[in-house]
Amino acid sequence: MSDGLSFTKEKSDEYVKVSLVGEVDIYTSQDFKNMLYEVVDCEKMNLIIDCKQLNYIDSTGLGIFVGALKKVKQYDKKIVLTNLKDNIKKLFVITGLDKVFVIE
Amino acid sequence: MSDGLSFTKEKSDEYVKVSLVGEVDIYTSQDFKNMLYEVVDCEKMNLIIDCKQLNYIDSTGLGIFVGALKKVKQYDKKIVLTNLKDNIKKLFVITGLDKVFVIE
Amino acid sequence: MGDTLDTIELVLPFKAEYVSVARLVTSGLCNRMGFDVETIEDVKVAISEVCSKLVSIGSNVSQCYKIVYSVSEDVLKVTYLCEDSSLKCIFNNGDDGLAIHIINALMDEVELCTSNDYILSMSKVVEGND
Amino acid sequence: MGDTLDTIELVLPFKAEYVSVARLVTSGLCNRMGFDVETIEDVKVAISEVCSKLVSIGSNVSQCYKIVYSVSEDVLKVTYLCEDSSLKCIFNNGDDGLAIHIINALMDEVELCTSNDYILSMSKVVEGND
Ligand SMILES: Nc1ncnc2c1ncn2[C@@H]1O[C@H](COP(=O)(O)OP(=O)(O)O)[C@@H](O)[C@H]1O
Ligand SMILES: Nc1ncnc2c1ncn2[C@@H]1O[C@H](COP(=O)(O)OP(=O)(O)O)[C@@H](O)[C@H]1O
Repeated sequence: MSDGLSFTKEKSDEYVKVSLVGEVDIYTSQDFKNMLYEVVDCEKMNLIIDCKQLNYIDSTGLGIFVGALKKVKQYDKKIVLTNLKDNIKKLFVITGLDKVFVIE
Repeated sequence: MSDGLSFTKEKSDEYVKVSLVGEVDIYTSQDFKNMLYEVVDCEKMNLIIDCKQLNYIDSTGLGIFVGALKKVKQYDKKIVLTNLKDNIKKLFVITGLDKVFVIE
Repeated sequence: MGDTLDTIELVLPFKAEYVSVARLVTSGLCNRMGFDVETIEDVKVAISEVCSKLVSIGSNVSQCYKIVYSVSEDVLKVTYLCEDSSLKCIFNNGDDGLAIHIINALMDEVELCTSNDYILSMSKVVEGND
Repeated sequence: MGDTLDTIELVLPFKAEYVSVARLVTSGLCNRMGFDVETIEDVKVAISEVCSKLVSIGSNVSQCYKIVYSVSEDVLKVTYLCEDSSLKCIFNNGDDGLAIHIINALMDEVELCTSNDYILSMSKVVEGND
């Protein structure tokens, strides 16, 4: 059973890549928010979020992505989302957030 | 999500092999019983039941195995159960049915 | 599943850790009803949005809320109830733009701010079910 | 999950197709409570045995039965209830030998044929939970 959320961080010269495994929902959102905002504020780099193993997200999680985006923009950086599953990409399209993020 | 039950049948000169995929519970048990008893009664051969992809079984299913065993014994044949997952093997041990079936 | 309406009820505490249980029940029921995999994911999200909102509001009156799943041949209707009658228009268009948008887009019928004694209801039709 | 007791209720029709929903809820709760994978499978079987039996008996009085999951720090207690008070000693040692045997072996405490107003209850302790 997939449950909870874990993430790994990888750094290069040009970006930080965060890979998500599991579910971002209201239960896991506080941890996720803390982790993501810390990465953004500490690294001040372009951020790649790998969603290959992200199985579930809802508006709680999307709101955190938007919050992170506002932060990176303060540092003139961007967020790239990669490997989104179809059901998750659909949520970005529905909410118009596919035009706000770079989705690859 | 694993749900329901499907089965495939394979025949050689010496035995019929039935492979189970999914769950045997009260919902799927009637179909399972019909299928298994028909194989036993029509083929009158040794029966191998491959449980590699059997994820769940409870007493409803065990009772059907026992019923099938009684039938094959009428024809002087045997039932061999193969590739049982640990949680399923445990049920055979608990109920003492591991001594009634040949488990490989 | 016959023509008759089956009713499944799930009562959950106002706690974030149990929202995933609502998703599990939703998966199981949608699966049985023959929804395709993509639609099941959609319904899970919609139901989860409502649970998350309820959990984030909480209640001083009640420990828990109830989800009623009404299953018929080709429609899943989901109704939310709580003893706490102050839980009524739980979404507001400003802060909850994303959530409302998602729920409306993913479900076939959504009734927010009802005049009934439930909090809200929404339903989804099984497509291509001959 | 704190020291307080959380209560989750699931109401299911007396129909075989919904027994798997009880298993899903069980998985979700056991998972959250930190049971290991093997134990989760065991608890699913035990809970399913009771549901199957209830479904096979059915009721003339009530459409449904209720499963109450009481979650505390390290114990899951599961209680079955139904409006139909004739549902009492649902297992009998003859025909249901396998089922009773399995339930007793897999759960830590089992109360069959209670003098209380529920049908039965059983519980499982989370091991090695520091
Ligand atoms: N379509 C959109 N495009 C860009 N930003 C949006 C869109 N919809 C909502 N937002 C922003 O996303 C953030 C989170 O939205 P939402 O989840 O509705 O609010 P909250 O997290 O406050 O409950 C808010 O800052 C909101 O302004
Ligand atoms: N330990 C055992 N060894 C061999 N056979 C058993 C054992 N326990 C039960 N049985 C047999 O398995 C069959 C199914 O058992 P059970 O599920 O308890 O009954 P039923 O299917 O009639 O409800 C019965 O024929 C019973 O005699």
